[in-house]
Amino acid sequence: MSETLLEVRNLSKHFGAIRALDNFDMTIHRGEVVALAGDNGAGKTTMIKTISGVFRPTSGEVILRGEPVSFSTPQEARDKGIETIYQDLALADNLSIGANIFLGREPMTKKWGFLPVLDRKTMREAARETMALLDFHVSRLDAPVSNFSGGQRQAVAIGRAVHWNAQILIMDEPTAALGVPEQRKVLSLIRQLKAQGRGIIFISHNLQDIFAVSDRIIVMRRGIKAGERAISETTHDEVVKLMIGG
Amino acid sequence: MSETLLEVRNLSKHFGAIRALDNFDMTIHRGEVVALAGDNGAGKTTMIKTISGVFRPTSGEVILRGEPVSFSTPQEARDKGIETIYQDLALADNLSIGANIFLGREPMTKKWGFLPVLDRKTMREAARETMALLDFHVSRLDAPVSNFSGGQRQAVAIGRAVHWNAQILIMDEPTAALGVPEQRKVLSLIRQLKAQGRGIIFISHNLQDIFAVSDRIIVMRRGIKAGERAISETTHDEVVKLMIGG
Amino acid sequence: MSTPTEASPDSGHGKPQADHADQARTLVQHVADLRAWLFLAALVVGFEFWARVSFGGTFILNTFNLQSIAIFAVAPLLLATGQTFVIISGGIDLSLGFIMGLAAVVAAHTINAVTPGAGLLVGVLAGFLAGVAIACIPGMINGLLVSRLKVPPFIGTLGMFGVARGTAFLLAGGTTVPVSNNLFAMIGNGRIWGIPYIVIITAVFMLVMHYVLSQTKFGQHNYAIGANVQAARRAGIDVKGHLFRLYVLSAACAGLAGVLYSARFNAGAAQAGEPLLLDCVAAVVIGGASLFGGSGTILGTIAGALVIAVIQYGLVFVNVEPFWQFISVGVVIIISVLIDQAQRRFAGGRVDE
Amino acid sequence: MSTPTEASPDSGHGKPQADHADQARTLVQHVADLRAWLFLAALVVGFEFWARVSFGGTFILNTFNLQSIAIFAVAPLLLATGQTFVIISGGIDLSLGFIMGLAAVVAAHTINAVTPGAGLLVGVLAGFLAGVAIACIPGMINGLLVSRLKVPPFIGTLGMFGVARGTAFLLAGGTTVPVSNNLFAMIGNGRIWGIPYIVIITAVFMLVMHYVLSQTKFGQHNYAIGANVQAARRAGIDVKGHLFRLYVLSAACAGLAGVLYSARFNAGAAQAGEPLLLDCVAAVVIGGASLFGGSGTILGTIAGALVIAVIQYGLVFVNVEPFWQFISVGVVIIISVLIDQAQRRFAGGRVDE
Amino acid sequence: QDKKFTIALIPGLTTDAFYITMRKGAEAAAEALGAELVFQGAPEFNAVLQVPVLDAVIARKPDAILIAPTDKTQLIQPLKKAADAGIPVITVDTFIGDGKYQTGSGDADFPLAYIASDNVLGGRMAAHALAQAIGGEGKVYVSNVKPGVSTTDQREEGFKEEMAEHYPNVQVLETQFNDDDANKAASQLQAVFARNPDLKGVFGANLFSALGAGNGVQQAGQTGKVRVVAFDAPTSIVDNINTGLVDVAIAQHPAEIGYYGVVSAFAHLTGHSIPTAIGTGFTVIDKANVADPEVAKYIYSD
Ligand SMILES: Nc1ncnc2c1ncn2[C@@H]1O[C@H](COP(=O)(O)OP(=O)(O)OP(=O)(O)O)[C@@H](O)[C@H]1O
Ligand SMILES: Nc1ncnc2c1ncn2[C@@H]1O[C@H](COP(=O)(O)OP(=O)(O)OP(=O)(O)O)[C@@H](O)[C@H]1O
Ligand SMILES: O[C@@H]1[C@@H](O)[C@H](O)OC[C@H]1O
Ligand SMILES: [Mg+2]
Ligand SMILES: [Mg+2]
Repeated sequence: MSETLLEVRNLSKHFGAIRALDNFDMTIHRGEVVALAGDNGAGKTTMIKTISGVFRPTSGEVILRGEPVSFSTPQEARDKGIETIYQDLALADNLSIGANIFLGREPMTKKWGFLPVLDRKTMREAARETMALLDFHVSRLDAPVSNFSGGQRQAVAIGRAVHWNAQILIMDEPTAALGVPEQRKVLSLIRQLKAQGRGIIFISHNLQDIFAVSDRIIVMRRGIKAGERAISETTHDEVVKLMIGG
Repeated sequence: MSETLLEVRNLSKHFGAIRALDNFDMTIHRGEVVALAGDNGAGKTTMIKTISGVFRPTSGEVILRGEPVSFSTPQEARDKGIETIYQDLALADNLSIGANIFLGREPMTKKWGFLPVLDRKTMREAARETMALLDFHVSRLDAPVSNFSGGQRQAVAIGRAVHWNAQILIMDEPTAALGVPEQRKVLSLIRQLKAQGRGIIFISHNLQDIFAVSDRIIVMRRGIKAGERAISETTHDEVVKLMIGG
Repeated sequence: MSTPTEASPDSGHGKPQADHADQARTLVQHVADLRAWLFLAALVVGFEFWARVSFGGTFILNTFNLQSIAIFAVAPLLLATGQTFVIISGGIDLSLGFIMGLAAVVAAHTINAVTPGAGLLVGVLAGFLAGVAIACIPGMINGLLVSRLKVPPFIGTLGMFGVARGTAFLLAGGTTVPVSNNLFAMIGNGRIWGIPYIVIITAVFMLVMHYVLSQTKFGQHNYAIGANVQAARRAGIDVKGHLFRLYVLSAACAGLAGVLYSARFNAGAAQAGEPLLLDCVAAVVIGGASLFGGSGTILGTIAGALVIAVIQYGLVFVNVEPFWQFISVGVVIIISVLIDQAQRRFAGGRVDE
Repeated sequence: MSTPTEASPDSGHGKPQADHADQARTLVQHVADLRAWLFLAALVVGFEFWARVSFGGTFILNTFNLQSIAIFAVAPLLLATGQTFVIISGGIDLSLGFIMGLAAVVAAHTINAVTPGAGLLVGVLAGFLAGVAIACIPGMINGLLVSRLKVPPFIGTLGMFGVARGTAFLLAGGTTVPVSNNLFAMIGNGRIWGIPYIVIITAVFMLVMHYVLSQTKFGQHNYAIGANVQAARRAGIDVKGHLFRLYVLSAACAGLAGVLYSARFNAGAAQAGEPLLLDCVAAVVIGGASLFGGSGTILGTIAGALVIAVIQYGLVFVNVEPFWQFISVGVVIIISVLIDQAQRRFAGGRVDE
Repeated sequence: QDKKFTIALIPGLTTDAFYITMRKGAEAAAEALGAELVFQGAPEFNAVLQVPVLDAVIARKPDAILIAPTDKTQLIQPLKKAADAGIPVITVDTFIGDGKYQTGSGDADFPLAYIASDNVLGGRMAAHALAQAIGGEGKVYVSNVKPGVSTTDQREEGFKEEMAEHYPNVQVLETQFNDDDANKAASQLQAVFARNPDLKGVFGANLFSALGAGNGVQQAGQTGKVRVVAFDAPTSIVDNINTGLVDVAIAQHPAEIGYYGVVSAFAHLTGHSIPTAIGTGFTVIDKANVADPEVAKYIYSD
């Protein structure tokens, strides 16, 4: 079995009386795609936000490459090589695609040989390339992302996460707003990332997509783990049964 | 052929130099589900926002039951029996589910026999029932919708649109965030509405869903109509081809 | 690969509830909603303690102090009430102070003009009417600017700040306008069972405004617009009409404040409300509203206004040096919200994000 | 059923471009970005016209007027610069005026203390340093309150308003503190090629601030935080650290304004910046920023501040009656933004929604 | 001599009955002398706001400037600009430097004249009146606008000096600043009274301080027991004195100040020499004399 990248032990997150996540365990290895499935409100988003430093866990541990970590901000998680695509995108609407991709890690260049300034050209180029990766060919590289369509914005969020060579990628319903060709692109991208040895958490309501790219599936129900299966050893039906607790 | 509910002629919407919608035509009849498909940025959302009074068309006509209409606000569209589920949901995050369902049409009751007050009980009950329709069993009926998960919020938006007995329902990717059982519920709901003689515009990137409920499909590409087919006379492949303009 | 684990299936009901909360936090939340009141209570207790220790007196068990604070709070409260509505909608009204001044001046002139011919009562009624009505004019202009012409509220009402100010001073001839009508003076300074009339008028008015905000469509739409104006518009709310009415309402509150000012001081002054701007916005924010809109209550604002009135009164009462009063008021205002923050965290509503 | 229609397939490239825009609107947009400057130009032309018609004089071809307006604009501009950063981040800083006063007083005291022993130059340097440094202390507290303790900026800085005010008056002993240092006076009132030194200092400072806002990570993060603080945080921006530095920066701007004030008036006064609060926020908003955060530029703010300075100066110059000046300033402020609105609509950016 | 002189009057602030009355007096003089009066000022008593107004006035090159400088130090440099441009400056109501002009010493002796009722003296008169009203002993305090306003600061100063020098049995409590808000001034009076039930009197150092303090006394039910001395005499003061809300008002003579200001400027412009200081007096108004036309003429008219 390949190296363990990330492990989560007994992780809980409560909102007041609501146990959105309750004593949850999971592991991801290098080169592995783990799908997280479950009905609406099962706790998937809460789970990954707790890993990525958005929420502080109520209790439990996150272990990264054998070391216990505790991210109090998403910055710390990013610095340790965890990139996340959030379900609600989390883009700065007033900034361009490039500025969003580089948000928090802006490239600099020197003007007149000495004055450090933002390297907008690099950002623009990277934006064009990253979007093209997903088959989006954008020309309005200086327009704020608020001017783009739902799927285009989804692509920006995906683009941002894949641009940085993170070891661990967390994707919360990345294809929900995408057109058919773009969905396929994203799936093939996931396979590529997997081949490069990254660990990926893939959240989706689309079982077909899950079965197409994942190695393992974890089904959540009301904040707990309802079951875990190797993809090769399970079926759509079994997964649905786990989801609804039947 | 059954009565024409809504007709759109030569509809265009430009954002500055961007022709998001260009000379678009379409018709919806009673008891018909028309799917709107197309790649990201094809102009689907722009199209329906232009019908529902969110955008003013740059040019073109909207004809409702034979009469030309021009909605300058969504209110006017709603008053004429057009309900819309927006891709970006459009919920008032600080209000409860019930308050969102009744937003703009709040029920009133009399306190002490004379003082008109908001009828929160009715709203709460209606919220519970409407959500249950979609298989969401919510107990936190006074919590603001910001406390709910992505799919739960999607359900609120759907619930709001179906609660009012509108003649025309416009649904912009209504199932994108929903779990498998909820997706099915929504599809069966659409069938039910169709049986009641409503006209429905259904936008989705999921061809399976489209083929499961629609009578007709209109494919958009770069703001124009790339093709229109009766579902019974087309295939996934043909639709995809139309989308990518191959 | 790790061994698949199984959770004991949730027996009982076939279909899981999408929502797995209970109602337990409601109580905690209710207390949290009262946080401005709690702080007010703490403040009062603090002054009481201070008064007892420093000179053996009592701060709160003293009806004189209660009356004084209540009267003090009248004008800021009325302005803050209008401001509460506006702030919940995501706007701000900077012109309220001078609309108050304008109303005070017009009420004074009107009463002086009407009383001799028509008598005390008619004079007073005319004054009230004229004061509130004149206030509605700038309110309507604010409303038009914000709703139709999409001028940002800050700028539209800042412009009106100047216009109302100039008009009020022009009408007043740059000075105060003395009123002569004994009934009016009586309303401004009389009391019944120890309660000043203007306090009673204000209390009734606040009750009505509380009703409007919490129990009517107007109030509900106000919250929705403040949270997400796009969503409100798409839901079919007549946002333009609402905003128009909103700014008229807030101006009317200022108008009432102006009339009561004239009654109390027996004179209308154009600058009557000028110093209240920051205090009235602060009252709303201390009361729990966010300047980004979507939240706030009249009850909270009342507590906020009383917090400010109690600090300012109390510091004089316990005899703090003048320049130190500035500092103390500042510190207490900050603390009032710090406690709010701590409670929110404790109540565990929206978290860290 | 309607007949299926077919659009002529998009030949040329196999895969459609997701995005079908061209760059045409950039020019229109650029003009729109200059709208505050356009309005400023219109205003100047208006006054010029008025001056010529009413008394045959010239408004703008008069270096004395230009100098006076430039000097007039120094303090509001410096405060508005700090305020621009804060407003873009979605906050507001109400304490800037009294931080300016505090810095003015401390600079005055310091120069008086240092000059006799260490000479003019060292005295001046010490004054600049002390003024700006002292300003950073309230800035740091504001920063801590807003970033760590999550106090809403309005309340945190309103508290600091009181604290800085009290402290400044305590340090000044309730009066103005005259400075005796000729070099300092020369900086405050001297000129080179007709340009006052303080205008040069301010211009250089604005240039640096323009650079910081538009060309550095700090500036970029500021925009992101103002648009969507959650997104900024998730993108890994150190929001807390940023906000802390932000409020220190804005306080430092006020500190510089205070020092220059003392230089110009040969005295430090605690109330130096008191009347500038509304004007400086208005300058930022007229310059195109939204109080909800996420937009605004230094260039816009400069235009906004100059608009205000030009109106106020111009109205006196053309001899409008004082009370009518209030009205005129109000109307002009509203018009400045109406034009902005009209242009936006014309430029066709974000629309109707 | 057919040149029509333009004389500018710049008050401490424009929204004050005192200065508006001063303007009336100045206009009367201007009309009598065939001069033109320009009246321009800032909305608040603050140097930052007054200086640009001064600059804009200088730009129009009036023949003379009458100004109530908002600070004795801070207005020196800005006024020097006028003097350097050859415009004679006369200060009214307030002064720069030490108020002693044309002495040939100091950098603030360039104005031609200072025409005013001395605010320190006014404060002393208020103290005297209040001390008399309360029988020379007991607790009093000053209700003041806000710190940093030279006129009102000086009144407070004079008030305290007078009490300290001549009324040892009067205890002057902490000053209370009301930000020119009558409501706050009233509340402060009530708080001071609540703490000091033996409070005997209050000095309201300007219009709203007095109006508020008077109302506070009324609210406290102490009318006639806590004595109120007001500075300035706008029309509303008549009522206040008649109803007993205010016991004594110290009226300055703003119309005279304005009148003499214009006359002095005109005299200078027409080549006459003028005195460097003209003191206009005060009138102490109380219930006994408020109806007397000789006194009533000092009520600031609107
Ligand atoms: N901020 C919050 N405050 C209170 N409750 C919350 C909050 N966020 C989530 N919840 C609740 O926690 C539970 C889990 O939500 P979560 O968003 O993790 O679900 P999910 O599995 O991602 O669902 P979906 O598929 O719909 O995105 C839900 O019941 C939700 O209502
Ligand atoms: N407000 C706007 N300003 C400028 N351009 C816009 C705006 N809204 C949409 N567009 C552009 O118009 C085109 C059509 O967008 P629209 O949202 O209608 O696409 P869509 O078909 O709904 O795509 P998706 O499937 O991704 O939701 C896109 O190129 C988009 O970038
Ligand atoms: O009331 C005041 C007036 O009397 C004066 O002389 O200057 C300052 C004002 O506040
Ligand atoms: Mg989710
Ligand atoms: Mg769309």
